[in-house]
Order: sequence, then structure tokens, then C-alpha cells
Amino acid sequence: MLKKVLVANRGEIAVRILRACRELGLETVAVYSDVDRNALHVRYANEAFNIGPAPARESYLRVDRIIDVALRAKADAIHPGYGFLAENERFAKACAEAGIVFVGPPASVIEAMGNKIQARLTVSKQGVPVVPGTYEPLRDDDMIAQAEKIGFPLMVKAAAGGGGKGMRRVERAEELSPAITRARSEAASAFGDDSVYLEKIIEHARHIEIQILADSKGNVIHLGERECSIQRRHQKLVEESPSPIVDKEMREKMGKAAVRAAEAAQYVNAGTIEFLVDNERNFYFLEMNTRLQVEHPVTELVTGVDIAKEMLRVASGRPLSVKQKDVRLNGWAMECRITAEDPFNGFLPSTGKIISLFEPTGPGVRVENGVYEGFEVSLYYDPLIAKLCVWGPDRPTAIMRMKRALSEYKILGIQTSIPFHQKLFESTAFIAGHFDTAFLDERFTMEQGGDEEHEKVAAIVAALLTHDRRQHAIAIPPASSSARAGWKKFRSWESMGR
Amino acid sequence: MLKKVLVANRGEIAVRILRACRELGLETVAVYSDVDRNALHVRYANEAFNIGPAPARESYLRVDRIIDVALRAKADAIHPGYGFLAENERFAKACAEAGIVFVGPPASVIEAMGNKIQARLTVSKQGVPVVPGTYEPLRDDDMIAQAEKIGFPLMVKAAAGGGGKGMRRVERAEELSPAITRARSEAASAFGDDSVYLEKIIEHARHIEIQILADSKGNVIHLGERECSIQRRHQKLVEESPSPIVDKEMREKMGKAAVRAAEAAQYVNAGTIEFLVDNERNFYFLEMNTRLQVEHPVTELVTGVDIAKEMLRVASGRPLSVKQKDVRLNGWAMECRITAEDPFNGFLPSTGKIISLFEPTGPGVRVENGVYEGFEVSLYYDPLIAKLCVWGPDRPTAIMRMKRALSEYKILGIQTSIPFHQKLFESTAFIAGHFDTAFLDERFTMEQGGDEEHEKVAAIVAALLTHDRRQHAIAIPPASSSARAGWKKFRSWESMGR
Amino acid sequence: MKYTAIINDQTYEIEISANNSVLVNGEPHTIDFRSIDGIALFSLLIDNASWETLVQREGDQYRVVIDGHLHVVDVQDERTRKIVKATKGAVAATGEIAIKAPMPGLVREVNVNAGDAVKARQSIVILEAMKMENEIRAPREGIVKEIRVKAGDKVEQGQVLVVVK
Amino acid sequence: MKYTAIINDQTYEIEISANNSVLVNGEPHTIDFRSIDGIALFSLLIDNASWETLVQREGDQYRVVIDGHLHVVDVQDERTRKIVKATKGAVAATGEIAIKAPMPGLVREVNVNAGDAVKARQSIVILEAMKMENEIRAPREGIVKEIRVKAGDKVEQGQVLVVVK
Repeated sequence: MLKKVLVANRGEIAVRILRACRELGLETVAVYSDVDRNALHVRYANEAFNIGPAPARESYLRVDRIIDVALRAKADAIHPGYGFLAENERFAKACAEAGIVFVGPPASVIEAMGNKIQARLTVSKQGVPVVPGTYEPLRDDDMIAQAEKIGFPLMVKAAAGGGGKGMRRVERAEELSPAITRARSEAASAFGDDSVYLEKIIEHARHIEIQILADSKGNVIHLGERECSIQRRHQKLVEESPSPIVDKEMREKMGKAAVRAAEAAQYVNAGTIEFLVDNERNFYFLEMNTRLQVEHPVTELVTGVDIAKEMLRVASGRPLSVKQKDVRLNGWAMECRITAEDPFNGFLPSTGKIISLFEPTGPGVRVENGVYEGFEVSLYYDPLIAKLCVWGPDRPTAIMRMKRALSEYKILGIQTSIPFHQKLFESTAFIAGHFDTAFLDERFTMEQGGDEEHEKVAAIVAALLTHDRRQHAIAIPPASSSARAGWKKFRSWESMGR
Repeated sequence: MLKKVLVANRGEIAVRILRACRELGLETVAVYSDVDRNALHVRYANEAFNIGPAPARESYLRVDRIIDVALRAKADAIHPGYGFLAENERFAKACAEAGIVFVGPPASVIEAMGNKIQARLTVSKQGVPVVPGTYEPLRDDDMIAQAEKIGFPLMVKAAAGGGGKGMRRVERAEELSPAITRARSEAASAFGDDSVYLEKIIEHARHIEIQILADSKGNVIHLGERECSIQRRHQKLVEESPSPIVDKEMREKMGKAAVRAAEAAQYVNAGTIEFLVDNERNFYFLEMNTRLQVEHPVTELVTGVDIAKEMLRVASGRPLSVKQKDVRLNGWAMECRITAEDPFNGFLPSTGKIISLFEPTGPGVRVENGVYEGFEVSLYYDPLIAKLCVWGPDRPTAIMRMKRALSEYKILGIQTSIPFHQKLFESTAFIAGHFDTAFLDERFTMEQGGDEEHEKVAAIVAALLTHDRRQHAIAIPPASSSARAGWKKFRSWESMGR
Repeated sequence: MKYTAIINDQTYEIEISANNSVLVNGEPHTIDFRSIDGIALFSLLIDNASWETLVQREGDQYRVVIDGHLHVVDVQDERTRKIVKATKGAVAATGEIAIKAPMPGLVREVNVNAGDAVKARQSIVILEAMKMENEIRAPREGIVKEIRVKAGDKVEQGQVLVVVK
Repeated sequence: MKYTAIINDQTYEIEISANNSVLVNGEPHTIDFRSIDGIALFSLLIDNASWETLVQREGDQYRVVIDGHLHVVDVQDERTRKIVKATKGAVAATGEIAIKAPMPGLVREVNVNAGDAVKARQSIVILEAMKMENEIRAPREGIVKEIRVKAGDKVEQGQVLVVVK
């Protein structure tokens, strides 16, 4: 049995996994870069080790340092979360060699499925339909030659990719070469591997994925689907389970195909089979993610299965705690990704200190949080700072609840995606379930203002604040705020002149 | 159908109901006393009206003012929450007379069941066993005469009571007279009604209650039980559903008795039948609460039924959305009442400004919050400031999750019950489910410290802070905290010299 | 005191009195305005309607978020209004465009040299931020006059990268 | 700098050096101590063990909460320790007991008069706070010397209500 788990990640997913460990009574070890000393995951773990400077390549992507910490801390397992080293087979191998359990599939499986090109081959052999494209790593000129046969528009994608990174849409032949260069560069930066492949674009497709769980005894089950079509430039922003277009029969068909794919790869632990679904509800294998998915909470909310805990259970050699026949989707769950991006300004990343933070709670609301009031959001890492998830007995209730929760969510100091989500949840097409992966990019705008009453309120507030400034231009800070300032006389150790 | 709802309450329950309204698309009206201008419920509602000075008798208990606000705001319904006017039949009557829907049972039913003395009579006629005691309002001397027959120890209870207020345990005959005086005085202060009654004490009883829902079409269902035996001086502190001692058969028996009692009273809307359960698992009717219960979330978490929304549904004349056969208890839910009391100091009320607040969240955690960072907890109202609820697939998981959530919960500026809950959730007897209503008062202590490693850490922290103070005794506030102070130059309108 | 608040070309004349009342385009309202967190969250009651607003200020411009909707408000008082009126037209448009960093980040590549002719939408600089590479493109055609950054530089939001004329 | 921290009669000798190291009863530890909220929440790494602590200070006494457990720590440095030692015994116990309000509240009733003889645990004052009436009782028998409040008074925590001698 596992006793101590190192979480090789940061942010909300590190906290999520640390919470699961704590609830299982497991000891925990955090790793952190220089800028993350005060991060939530460091405070949350039982032990914490610095692993280097802020850039991920020098810290969170350093296999050697993380293994070294695990050995020093006597951790018997490492959970990689998502991103960073989660789908890096060299890391999984290094864990095995160091005698540490990697909480995920074996290195060979990561290699087979984690490499998107190889995965397409493996899966198609099982009769699972895949999206047309290239099936082997190619040089740029060979790829350009293949592109003509596949036809435009198409996608250039990183073989080691995921989360929309290292991905470029190409409309015409002449755009292909620079797109490949760009994608390779991004892929190298994000994943340390610059191989890319081409994939035909299925227009107006939906992105729907199946969560699977497999143990080392050969049991493979699926936990139904997640609808992930709400994407902006291939970045998922909102997910839900079930999907508005999947019925029981289709769920069973997709679930079976996913289980077949996982079995073909001799898969162990949690994984996700991503499909594109066309207008006629035909589905095509897109790729397999051999790790915990960002959007796993929506599946947890409708199935009652704790995926993070099942992963630790499987990693310790025990069978899954749930059987396929016991999996039922109960109600409806939705997730909004809260990112440090300015939706009023082309989703440009926004960095800075979180000055004030009010998180929603109450009935049916779950926040997966990675930051806190006072935390400094830096430009070094993924802009995802939290996930807002809701559950309701049906989709309309879940939508109303999400709107309620979004209106409670207040983050000051940085710009966030919250206003985007609020606009989206007012969109008739979204509410009706009529959307595909192109919806956000093609049929949704983020214009400002509108409501006349709101404008009047905004005008009054701005005038009152201007008035206040005029009246107190040279005033000292008011007495009412000194109580808090008075408390601040405890200074941080760091500033104590050492 | 309802359009606009006035919530005649404050704190977490007002916010809970406002959330339900918002999720149903209903407009909302808040009322507030002078000290509650900045309270969460005021900010949360669409409209807010001041109803008087801080003391509840001059604001939240002012039937006339609340009705007046409802009429001015054109609210078509009033939800009373719990406490204050929730079980006051004069208020329900006043609503009816003003043409406003009272979200709760008719005034006549409140009178019949809300008066504990009358309720005991009504219910016993249906063959439901009740706790022995007095069955009519009596003068002090008559009550003292009856007490001999009932036998000691016994309880003096307010006929209009609830929530442990206006309640005194009496061990010996000579203590009875002053206890009656005290209880009458408290009852008058809390409920505006000084009638009290006597009830035999069932030693080592458990307090288990059944949630019922009834609509105006004559449908009455129950949502299973809540275990509420964790009480300190008759104040519930922790609740769970299901109860560790209730099996399916007993649940059915108690549920049927509760439905019978509700039917006898021609009950409409949500209500709770409280039972005492003795060593042999015999149950005795204690009282009926004709309102939303503080601990309703645990039932919501295991049944998936939103009780606050069902109340609004029933109030608008529609049938219940759920049938008895569809009610299943799924998993296990627990609730800790977070109060502004110092558990290290005899649970003395603690008031002051909440300087810093970190609320737990993540999988299976629900916080019903009534305060925020910066809010001033006053001595005027109930010390309940929030409820921490968790759900898990079974009791051990729920317990581990609660421990995890409690360790995340940080409230600075006031003392809270959180350390008490942490101690309780480490208690072997509690974990094993071996407890009754006397457990806390007789077999649980709140001693300080203990763990040697913790003591060492505390010693180091205290030494570091002392060192810091010695080094910077005359230092000006450090530069690092000035960023926040700089933001404070916007002063509140209130202080702008009007 | 009188103020003019402008949102999307819509003008609101707001007169603030000392007794909790304001005139908005001549219409009287009772207001109760409170700071909630001492920073940027404000609660405003206007004739009993309750509004919660998040506010960020830059000079006399306010970004006010209400229910998730952003409203950019320019506020002028009578005096400054007159000054603005008097100086209007004095700031002439120049032929130069300073291409600025739209976010803080790391310069990965500079794709042009001083003196280059660039076309509209041509890639000028690759800026890495939060693991994404962002192409900064020329807003219109022109000649690169000056390059102020090089690969590897960290830049702040608003920092000038390249000047095109 | 050397400090003595005392918890429940247990004494810790703590020597703080400038280079992130402390000696605790002679045992060396590397520490990394940070303020999280600028107020009372601190993160402390001791040789990589991560601890989060809530601290409230009263003079040189600290209330430190770790994982929900309260630890009351008295800290003395060498100098103050000597002073305390020198003056010890100077503060003699008096025969008077000041009965103080254990919480802020409203005095509902005063049940004694000056000059009354009171028994131990006899009810002295009824104090209402948060809707509960709380009986303040005599800690031991004695004579009521002085009454400092009357029904209807609002009192602060620690305020003297009645003096018994």
C-alpha cells in the first residue's frame, strides 16, 4: 500500500490531488519553483521541496530533480497531474527505475498512446474510426506533400501535444510551412518534443470524450462522456457531462469503443479517449490522454466516482472500487475554466497579484482552486487558476446554478475569463445545446456593456468615486482601514534582512 | 407563479434562500437592520430595505415593517428562513391578510404544530409515541405540582422554542422554580412568548429527525432521517444523514410516523418531525419544526432534492417535484455548524471583524456561508456564521473529507467552533458512531495542545515572531504591504462627511 | 458637484449632493454607497435596488463590472471638461506607430530588421506568455523605424517593441 | 538571538541565526518562514516539513493554532527573563475578586446588592449575548464590595461587573 505521495505539479490540480491524498490518509510531498514558495500546494502538503527557478524547464519539467526529491523524502509514489511530465514516458520510466510508483499507466503505454501518431494506428487496428491525417512522424517537406492528399483545411498538431498547445489550423497550402515551424517551436517549448502531424478538419464537429478507468487486474470501465466543444482556439473553456447530443445508445457505443481502445493498449489507470463527432453523430477517435483530465470533475459529479482516488487505488495495485454495471449518470454537471485572461481583450494573459478573492459556494457548487487572496499570478505557467463546477438534477438547473455561481465569483487584481462565461451562459445557442467546436471562434462575440440600467449604475459609481477622489485628493489613508494595517506589523521572514 | 420573493432573515440562511430564488429566476428583496447594511444577504438580493436598529425586536422581528416592505417592493411571497418569524403564526396571518404568500405552512398549522404543547397532543392522537411531560400551558405552581408525577431529571422548554433556546435541564425539585423563571425570560426575549412546558428526560437518547415535504394537493413524503445527537447544551453542532443507527426498516417506520403526524396536522410545505430515540431504538415524538431546518443541507446532499426550491414550488401552488418511491439516500452527508464561539473558552460568543477568511472547497464540499472577509460579527444575532457540509459515498469517506475541509477552513479575527469540530472528528466514539445527546456534555473535553511536534512548531513560530518584533520595534509598516494600502484610497461613501 | 460620465457615447449628467441624493440627468435618486473590501468591491443601493460593482480606475477612466458586464466610464467634472475642450485638436496624429506588448512576456523572436518594409498583419515579434507563443503583427504596412527589444528580453505590458512609420 | 518559549510548562530554548537556521534545544533546523496574508497566517518550512499556522499575539504571549490545535506560547528573551526573575513575588494576591464580563453583552439583571454575602456559584449577574442569557456566578463565597453595572448596560469583554471581597 502507498504511504507517501509526491505530487509533481502545481496549481489547482496539485491541490486536487493533495486533497485526495489527505482524504485517504496518505502523507504528501509538494515540489515548487522559486516563484511558487507561497503557492497553495506548498502550504497544503506535509512536505515541500524547492526544485529550481520559475521556468518550467528548470523546475517542474526537471525529471532528475523530482526523482531526487521523491527519494530524499521517501515518497513511494508520484502523481504527475496533467501537463508538465504527466504524459512523458521518460519520466514514468525514471520513476520505475527509481523504484517509485508512477500514478498513471506504464511508460510503454504512455509511449504507445501518448504519441498521438502511434495512438491513431493502434486504435484504428481495433476498428475504431479515426480522423484522417498522417500516421507517422514526417519531415516538413514530406508532410507538405501529404497535405495535398488529406486536403485543406487541416490541423498541424504536436505528436506530444494536448490542451490545445502546439496546434495550428491551416486553411491553404501556402500557410502550411510556417504553421509547421510555429507548431514545432511551441511543441518543443511546451513538451520538449517537436514532432508534429496533420489531421483533416471535420467541420462543425463536436468534441466529446469518454473517461475510462482500468486496473492492473484487467478490469476496464468507462464513466460516460464529457461534452467539450466549447473551445476557443482549441482551448477548452467549458465542459459538461452528459453531452446534450448523446443518448443512452450512443453513450454505450462510444463507451464500448473507448474500452476497446484502452484494452488494445493494455491500458492501466485513468485515461480519456477523445472523439470528434460530426453532424450525423458519427464519432472519430482523435487522441487518447493518458492522465487525469482537467475536466474530470464533471464526471465525478454525475457518477459519484472519485477519479483521483481511483487512480491512487489502482496505482497501489488494488482493483477498481466500481463496476461498469454500477456506473450511472445522475443529473448534470458543468465546469467553467477560470483563467487569468482578459476576455474583453482577446483573452490576453493577465498577470499580477490577486488583491481580493470571493469564491462561490452553496448548493451544488464545487470550486477546484489553485490560488488565494494575495497570490501572485505569474506569466510562467498555464493561465488556468481555478475551475468552477456545478451539479444539478438536469441541464437547465445546472445552467441556472452556474449563472448564480459565476455572479458570486469575484477576483480582483487580474483579469479573468469569468465575464466570458457569463456571456456564454446567456447565449441562446449554448442554452439550447446547439454548438460545436467552431461555435466560440465563429459565432460568439464578447462585446461590452449593453444593458441601459447597468450603464446608469456604472455611471453613478464612477461619478461617486471621482467625487470621492476630488474631495480627498490629499487625505491620509482613512482611519477605518488602519485596523487592518495595524495587523500588518508582523512582517514576513523573507523581508527580515537575512 | 411567484415573481418576487422577500427573504425575512439574515446570515447564511438568507443567502441560502436568495441563492435558490436566483437559480429559479425569481427577483429577490432583502431586509436588514442598521448593523447589517453591508451583510452578504443585502449585497446578494436585487433590492434591500432597512427595517430598523440592530436588536432583532426592533428589526427582524417587526412584522409590521416587513409586511410594509413587501407591499412597497411588490413582493408576492415572503420566505422566513428559520428563527425570527419563521414559526410565528401571527406573521403568517399578517402575510395572508396582506395578500402575500407565506413560504411555509398556513398560520393555523403553525399554531397547531408550532406550539409544542399542542403539537404533542395532536400527534399522540395519531398513535405516535411522545415524550412524557405536560400537555397544556400551566402556571408556575401547577407546573411544579406536575413535575413530581413526571419525575426528575426533566426539561423546562419554551412552547414557542427551538434551537435549544428557552430550555433548562432540571435535576432536582428545588431547581425547578428558578429554571422556569429563567426559561420564561429567555423565551420572551427570543420568541415574544413566555409559555413553557415540562418534558421527561430520556437518558442517553439520540436526537433523530425526519424531513417531510407536503404540497397543497395532499401529497406528503419524507426524505429520510437526520442524526442530530451531537449537541452541546441542546445546541446542535453536527448533523448527518443517514444516522449510523437507523437501518432501512427503522427509517421506514419513522418516516411513516412522521408522514402520519404531518397529515394529521394537514401540513403543507417543508417540515421536520424530531424524535428522541432510546437505547432500544424506540422513538418518541419530541416536536415538529414547521420551517426550513438549519441542517437541511445534509438531506439535500443524500437525496438530491433541493428543499429550499421545493418550498418555493409548493408555495406557488405546484405539486412536489419528487415522489416517495423516487427518494433514495445516496451516500453519506455531514454538517458542522461554524459558530462565532470560543471552544477553548466554554463556547463564549466571540464578536469582531473577520480579518481574514479562507473557506474550504473542492470535491464533495459545500459551504453555506453568511459572512465574508471584512464583515463585523456583532453580538446581536445567533452566533451561527456558516455551515460546512460534505458528501461522500460512505461515512468513513465523509469523515475523512470533513477533516480535510476543516483543516482548510481559516477564519481570523474571531474565535470559531472549528477547533471543536476538529477534536470531535478525531474522537474514536464519534468515528465509531457511538454517541447520544449527552455525549458532548458528559464525555468530551476540549483540552489544549498535546502533540509534541505541534508544540515544537508553535514554539518556533512564536520565537520567530518575537524576534521579528524585537528587530523592528520602531519600524514603519513594511514596503511590501503598501501595495494593498495604496488601493485603499477609495473611501467608503459613508465616511465622506455627509 | 456636477460630473459628466460617458459610456459608449452615452452621456450621463450626475449631480452629487451631500444628503445621499444624486440627480442623474435631472432625475433624483437616493443612494447608499459602501466599500465592501476597502479595495474595489462596492455595494450601491439606488432607491433600494441593490448593485454590487467591481471597479478599476485608470486616471479618470473607470472599468466598472456589473453582473459580469464591463462598462468603461469616462468621468469629467465641469472644470476638466472645459480644459479638455480648450486643448482639443492640439494632439495631432503622427505617422509613426509604436507596436507595444499587449501583455507581459518573454520575447522569443524578432522577425524584422530596422529598415524592413512590412505588410499589414505581417508577424513582427513572437512573444511567449503563459506557455503560448503569441504573434504580434503589424497593424498596417510601413517601414520598420526602430527595434527596441531582442530575443530573450522580458517585457512589460505596454512596453514598445518596434516602431513602424 | 536566544529566546525561551514555554508551552504547558515545557520549555524550548530557541536560538535564531541570520542564515535561515535555528537551534531548538541545541538541535539545528533549516527554516523558511513566510507571511501568507500579511496578518496572522504563516507558512513555515522546517527542514522541508510544511506547517501552516494561525497566530494571535497578546504581549509576549502567542496563541498558535496548528491543524486546529491551540498552543499558548509564552516567549521571553534573555533580558526580559532576568527582569521577570528579579521582580517575581512582588505582585501579591489580594483578597478581592473582580468579576468580569467573559464576553461583550447586555446586562439583563444584577442579582446582588452591595454588602450582600454571596455563596460560591451564586448567580450575580445575567448577561445577554447572542440571544442567550448567561448567568455569571460568584467564583467563591464573599461579600459584595462594589457593583459597577446596572441592568441595561452594554459591557465589553473583561469589563468589571462586580467586586467581591
